[in-house]
Amino acid sequence: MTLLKTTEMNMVEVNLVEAVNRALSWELEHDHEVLLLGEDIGVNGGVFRATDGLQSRYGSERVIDTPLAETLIAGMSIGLAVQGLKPVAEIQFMGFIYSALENILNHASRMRNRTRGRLTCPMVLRAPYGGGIHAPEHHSESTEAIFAHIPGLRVVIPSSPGRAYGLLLAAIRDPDPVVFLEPKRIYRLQKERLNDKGEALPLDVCFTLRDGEDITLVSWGAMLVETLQAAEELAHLGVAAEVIDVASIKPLDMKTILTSVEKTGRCIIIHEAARTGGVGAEISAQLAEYALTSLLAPVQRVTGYDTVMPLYRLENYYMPTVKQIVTAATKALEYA
Amino acid sequence: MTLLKTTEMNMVEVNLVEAVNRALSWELEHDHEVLLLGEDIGVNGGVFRATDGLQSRYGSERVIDTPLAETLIAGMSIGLAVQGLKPVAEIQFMGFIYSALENILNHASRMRNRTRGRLTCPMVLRAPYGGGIHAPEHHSESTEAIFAHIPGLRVVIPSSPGRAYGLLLAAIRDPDPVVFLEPKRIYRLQKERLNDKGEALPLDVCFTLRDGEDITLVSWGAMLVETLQAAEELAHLGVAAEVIDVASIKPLDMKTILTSVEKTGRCIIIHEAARTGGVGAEISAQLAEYALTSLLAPVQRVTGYDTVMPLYRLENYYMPTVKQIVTAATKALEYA
Amino acid sequence: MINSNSANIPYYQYLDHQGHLRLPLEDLSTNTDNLIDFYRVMLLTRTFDLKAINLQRTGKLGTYASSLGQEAIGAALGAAMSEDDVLAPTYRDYAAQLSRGIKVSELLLYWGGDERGMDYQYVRQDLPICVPIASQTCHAVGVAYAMKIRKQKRVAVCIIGDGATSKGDFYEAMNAAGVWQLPLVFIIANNQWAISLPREKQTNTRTLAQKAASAGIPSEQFDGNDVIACYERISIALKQARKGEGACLLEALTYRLSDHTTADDAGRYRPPEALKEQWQYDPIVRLKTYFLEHGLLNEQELNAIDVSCGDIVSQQVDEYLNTAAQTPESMFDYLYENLPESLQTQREEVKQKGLENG
Amino acid sequence: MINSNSANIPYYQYLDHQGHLRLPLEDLSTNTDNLIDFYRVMLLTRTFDLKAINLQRTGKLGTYASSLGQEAIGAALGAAMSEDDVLAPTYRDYAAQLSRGIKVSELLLYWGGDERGMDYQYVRQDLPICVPIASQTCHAVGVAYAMKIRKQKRVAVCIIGDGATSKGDFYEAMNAAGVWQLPLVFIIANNQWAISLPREKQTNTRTLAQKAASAGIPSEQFDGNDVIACYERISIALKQARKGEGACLLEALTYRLSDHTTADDAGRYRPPEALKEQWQYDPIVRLKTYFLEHGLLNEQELNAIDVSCGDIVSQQVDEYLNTAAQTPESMFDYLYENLPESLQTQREEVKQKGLENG
Ligand SMILES: Cc1ncc(C[n+]2csc(CCOP(=O)(O)OP(=O)(O)O)c2C)c(N)n1
Ligand SMILES: Cc1ncc(C[n+]2csc(CCOP(=O)(O)OP(=O)(O)O)c2C)c(N)n1
Ligand SMILES: [Mg+2]
Ligand SMILES: [Mg+2]
Repeated sequence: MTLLKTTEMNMVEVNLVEAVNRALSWELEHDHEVLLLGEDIGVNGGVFRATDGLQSRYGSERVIDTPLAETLIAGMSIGLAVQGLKPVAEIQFMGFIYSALENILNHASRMRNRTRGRLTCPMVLRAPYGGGIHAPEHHSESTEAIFAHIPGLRVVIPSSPGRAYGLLLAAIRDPDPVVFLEPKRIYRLQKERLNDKGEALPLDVCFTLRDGEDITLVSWGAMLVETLQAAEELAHLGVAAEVIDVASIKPLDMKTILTSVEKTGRCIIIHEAARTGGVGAEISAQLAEYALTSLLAPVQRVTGYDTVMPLYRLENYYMPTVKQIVTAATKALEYA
Repeated sequence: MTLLKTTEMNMVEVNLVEAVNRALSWELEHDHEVLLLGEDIGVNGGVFRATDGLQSRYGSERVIDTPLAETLIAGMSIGLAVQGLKPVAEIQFMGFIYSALENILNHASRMRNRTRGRLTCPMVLRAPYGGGIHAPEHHSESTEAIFAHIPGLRVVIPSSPGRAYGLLLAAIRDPDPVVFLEPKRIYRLQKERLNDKGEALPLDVCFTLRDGEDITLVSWGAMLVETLQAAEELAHLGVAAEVIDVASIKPLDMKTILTSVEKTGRCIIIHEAARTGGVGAEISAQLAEYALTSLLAPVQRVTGYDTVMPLYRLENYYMPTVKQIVTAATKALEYA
Repeated sequence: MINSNSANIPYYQYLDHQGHLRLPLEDLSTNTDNLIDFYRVMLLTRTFDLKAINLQRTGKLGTYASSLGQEAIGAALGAAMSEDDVLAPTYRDYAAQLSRGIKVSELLLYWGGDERGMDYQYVRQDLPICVPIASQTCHAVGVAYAMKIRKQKRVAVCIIGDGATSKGDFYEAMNAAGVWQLPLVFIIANNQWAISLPREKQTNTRTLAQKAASAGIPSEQFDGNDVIACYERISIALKQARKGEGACLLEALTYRLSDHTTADDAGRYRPPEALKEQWQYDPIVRLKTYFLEHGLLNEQELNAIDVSCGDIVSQQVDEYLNTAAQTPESMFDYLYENLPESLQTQREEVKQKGLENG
Repeated sequence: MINSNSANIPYYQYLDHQGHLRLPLEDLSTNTDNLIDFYRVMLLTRTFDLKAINLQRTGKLGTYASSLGQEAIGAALGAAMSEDDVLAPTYRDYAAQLSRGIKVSELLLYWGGDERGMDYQYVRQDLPICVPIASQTCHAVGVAYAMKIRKQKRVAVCIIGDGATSKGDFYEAMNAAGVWQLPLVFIIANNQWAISLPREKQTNTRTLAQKAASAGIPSEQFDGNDVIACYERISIALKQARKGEGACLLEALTYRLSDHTTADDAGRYRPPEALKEQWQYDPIVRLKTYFLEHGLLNEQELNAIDVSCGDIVSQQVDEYLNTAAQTPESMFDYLYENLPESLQTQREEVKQKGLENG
C-alpha cells in the first residue's frame, strides 16, 4: 500500500456486501467501459442489494436488468467483452450458474487462446455461494471446484469486506475472465473500515491472516470464520496456527502454502464444498507432491460431506465446525 | 464369473465401440424399459456408430433421434427415468455436455434425495471423450473431474472392450444416474473376445490390470494404453509396476489403490485431463491422508496441462506420454 | 418481413371482474359442485398461504413464496387433471398441488427445510417443486414421452412463470413436445413479475402464448383469475392431449399480489397503484360474488367453508410442527439406492456429530 | 386455440431455379458489378471447398465441414455487411468469411489444427467459428448491445443452422435482442439437415422463420440459393437494424449438397434422389445461367474467374502448407494475458517435450 495523503482518504465502515457495492460503484464511475448485468440487479438492487443504487446512479444502459436467462447472461458478457467492454455479470445464486457453464468453459476461458490474443474476455461473473443462511433449496451450494478445473479462468473468493473490495476491483480490471464467488453467509457478518479509493489487491496470491509455527490451516470464503475461531481455540491450547486465506482458488498460489507447511509440517484444509474432488484435494495433492518430506502428519481435509447440500434443517450438520477443525488439528499434532 | 454351459456362450470379437453397441443391444432386448436417445443415434447409428443398427432393430420409439438440444436430452431423460423407464442418452461429444450440467447436478443426481426415495433417476448419459484422434475444436476434452465432484452421481470410464460391455450393462441396470465416458481414442484400437451374454461388471471397484511390487500406476480410460506400455518398459528396467484401472471415478474405490500403494510405497497417477483439480488430485490427497506413512516417494501426477486442449497439431504435446510416465516412475524409485 | 407480434391470439374470459358470466358455461363444464370445489381449494390455498407467511415471520418456516392472487389457475388445474396425470410444478403452484392431494403439512415441511416435504403421500408420481427456473419443462417432456410410448391415456402438465419463458429450457421442451406430439400441456402462470422484472421487460412479445409458434403447437390466453375460464380452457387442452392431439401452450393472465417471497420487498420496484388495482380482480372475491348474486351459496355457507379451511390448516400446521426431526445421517440415506462403501465413514461422522449436538 | 403454424411468413425469390428473374431488381440492389462479385466469392468458396476436401483426403487437413451448395448466403451477406459490422459465424460460413476478407489460408490453418487460423488478419473483431451449436447467438447479443450503447451505426450478424434452432441459446438470444431492440440480424442457413436429422424432425413448425414470434421480432424466408434474394433481403434487414429498428430473423432456404463433414457419410441417411434433385438448384449454376442468358458475362469471362479463383486457392494452400509450426509452449502463451507463475513449470515441461521430439 502506498501512503495516501489525507485528501486521498475516503474511509468507510462497510460489511462484505457493501464492499462489493462500493467496488462496483467505484469502477463504474472510473471506467466507462464497465457495465453490470444480471437478474434483478437494477431497480431492485440485487436480491442481496449488492448493486443497490447503482442503476439510478449509472443508468439502465450500464446497469442492465436482463431477462431470466443465465446462458444469455454469460454469453452476452462474452460478446460485450470481445467488444472491449468490461461486463460484470451477477448470477443470482451459484445454484443457477450451471446453464452458464458452456459459455464459461467453451468460450470465455478460451477466447484469447482460440484467437491467439486477437479477442479477449475481460469479464467477471459474480455469484453468491455457500450455505448457512437457511436459504431455500439450491441456494446454498459450493461448487467452486468445478470452475477451478477450467484452464484460462480465474476463480476468486473474498473472505472479508476489505478483500472483497480489493479483489473485486482486481477481478474487474483483470484482462481475463474471472468467476468471483461471494460467501453470502458473511455478507453482513461484520463491518470493516476501508479506504474507498479504488485500490485493488493482487490476484493469484494467498493472504496469511495469522502467523503460527505449529500447524497451517488453509481455507477460503466463509469457512475462514470457523478457521480463525479454531486458531483462537488452538492458541488457548498452546498451539500456534498459521491461517491462510487462499482467496484466489485459481490460479493457485501454492508457494505461500508450501512455505508455511514447510515451516509447520502440518496442515488442515477446510472448505464447505463436498470433499471428493474439492479444491482441498488439489492443495493436499500438491503438498504431498512438493512437501512430502516436510510433512510431520497427514494433511487432513475438514469439509462438507459428499452429499447433496441438505435443506436447511440439517445444513448445520453438513457444514464443517470449529470443533471438527480443532479435532483434526489436535490429531495432526499427535503425530510425533 | 459363473461357469457357463457352451449353449450359454456367445463369444464375439469386438472393439470398444462395438462392445458398447452390444451392451446397448443386449439391454434393449432384455429390458423393455430401456430406451436410447440422442443426436444422430437412429438412422445414422451415432457419429461413432455406437448405436449402429439399433433403431432398425428396436424401433424409433425406443431409439430416439432427438432435436439438437442437450438441455432437453438430459432433462427429458430425467422425466423418462422418474416414470420408471431406463433412458440411455448419448451426448455426441463431451465438449457439448455442459448445457446438460444443470439437469445432471441440480436434478438427476438429487431426485432420489429430494424426494426421499419416492422418485429415482435410473439414467445413463454416455459421451465419447478425450483427445488423440485429431478431432476438430471442442471434440477432445477430458473434464471427468467436474462430474466426479457431484454427489449422488456415478462416473464410469471403461478402458477395454470387455470392461466397456460389462460396465455399461451395470450402469444401465444401476438405479441411480451414471455419467458413462467412453475414451474415443481407443474405440477401435483393439478387438477382444467377449461373451455377449449380458453379464455386468461391478461398479465402484478398480480393476488391477497388472500386478507388481515396486510401484503403483493408477489411471483410467485411454491413458491405460500408455500406462501399460510404461509398465512394460519398466519391466525391462527390472521394475515391477502394478497397474490399476480406476474405472469408476465416482464413487471412488480407494481401498484397492491404498492396498496397492501400501505394498509398493510409490504411486504415479496418470490422466489426460488438466492437472489442477483433476481426479488425480483426489486420489493423491487420499493417499497422503491415509497412506502417508507407507509412501516412500511423493505421489506424482502425469497429466494433461492446465491449458485449453490445443487444436490437433499440438495435441500430442498435451497428452501424457509413455516416456513421461517412465520418467516419473524412475524418479519415484530414486527415493530411498 | 412479418411482424411476429401481429398474430391473433384468442383470449378467454367467462366470469368477468364483476363476477358476471360473459360466456355461457359450456357442455364439458363446471356445475355448481365443481364451482364450490374450486372455491374450497382457492380458499384453502389462501388460508395456508397466510399461515405460512405467519410461520415464516415467527421463525417457524424458512423463506416462503406466496401464491396470493394466483389461486384460480391451480384450483382449476387440480380439478381438471386426472389423478394419474403428472404435474411438474414451480414453487408457487400450491393450489394445484393441494387440489391433487398433496398435504399442507408436506408443503410446510418443504419450506421448513425438510426433504420429506417432497415425499408426497398421494400423487406419488408428481414431480417435486422445481426451484431452478424452467428446468421442469424438459422433465415434463420425458414424462409425457413415457406416457405416449406406453400408450397410456395420461397427460403431463407443466406450469411455469412468465419469467421462465425467457429460459432456453422452455423452448427446447416445447419444440420437442411439438416434434413428438406429446400429451403435454404447458401452462404459463403469467403473474406479470419475475421478482422485480415486469413482464414487458422480460420479452418484446405482445403475448406469451404466441411463443408456441416457435414449436408449432397451438396456444391461447385466458383470464387466470377467472376460475371458470381456467377450468374450461385447461379441460379442453387436457382432453385434446389425452386424445393424442399433442401438446399446447396456455397463458393464464394473473397477478402476483404478494412479494416475490418473504425475503423480497416488492415495495422497492412495484408501483402501489398497480397492486391496488389488481386487488379488484381477486379470483376468490370474484367467484364469491358470483355465488351470492346467483344464490348458489349464501354468506353462512361461505363462512362454513372458510372455517373448514381454517381447521384443515391448523391441524396440518400442528402435524408439521410436531414432525420429529430427520437424523443428520439421513442426508446419506437417499443419495444412492445403496450407499457406496466409501461414504460409510462420512455417514458415521455426521451421525456422531448429531449425537454430540443432540 | 390458435394454430401457431398458420402465420403467413413471406417468402422471397428473385432469380428462379432456371435463372430467370421473377421480381424486378430493387432500388437498393444489385448492379452487374455486384453480381459478378457474388459470383466470384461463390466460386472462390467452392474452389476452396473442393481443395479442402482434397487436402483432408490426403492427410493434409483435419476433419472438414464443406459448404457445398450454400455459397450464395455468405457471398451476399459478406457484400451486404459493412467492414466494421461483426459476424458471428458457424463452421460452414466460409463464403461470408472470405467475402469479408478472411483468408483461405486462415481457414485452412483452423481446420488444419492450428489456432492461428482464428487470428484473422482482417475483420479483426469478427468472432471465430463457433463449433458448439448456437452459442454464438448469445455472444452476438453482447456484441450488438455494445454497438447500441456506444451509439455506433454498426450491426452484428449471427448465422446458425436449422439444427441450431432447437437449442435454448437461440431463443434466449432472440428474446434479448427483442427486448433491447438490438442491431442484430439472425440468419438461419436452413440446409435441411443437422448431420442426419432432417429439418422436419428438428421441429414441428412449418417455417423456421416463424420462431421469431417467440421474441416479438420480425422475420421472413427467402431462397438461400438465389444470391440476389439473399443480398436484397439481408440488405434490407441490415439497413433496418442500422437505423435502430431492432433485430430480425431471416430464414434462408438452402441445401447441404455435401456430407456433414469429411467424417460423415450422408449416404447412410440421405435419399440419393433428394440430393440429385437439389443439384438442380445450385446457386452458382443459376447465376451463371443468368449471366449467359442476359449476356452479362460470356463463357470466356466466366472461365477467367474460374482460373483466378484456382490461382488464389493454390497460392493460399501453399501459404498454409508452408506455415511454420507453432511451438508446443505456445499452448500457454494465450491462456492469460500474463502467464501465472504457477504455470511456468508446466510451460517449461512442454517446451522440453518439444525440443526432445523436434
Ligand atoms: C435458473 C434460475 N435463475 C434464477 C433463479 C432465481 N429466481 C427465483 S424466482 C425468479 C423469478 C421467476 O419469475 P417467474 O418465472 O415469473 O415466476 P414467479 O416467481 O413470478 O412465479 C428468479 C429469477 C432461479 N430460481 N432459477
Ligand atoms: C451443442 C452441440 N451439440 C452437438 C454438436 C455436434 N454437431 C455438430 S454439427 C451438428 C449439426 C448442426 O446442424 P445445423 O445447425 O443444421 O448446422 P449445419 O451443420 O447443417 O450447417 C451437430 C449435432 C455440436 N457441435 N454442438
Ligand atoms: Mg412471474
Ligand atoms: Mg443444417
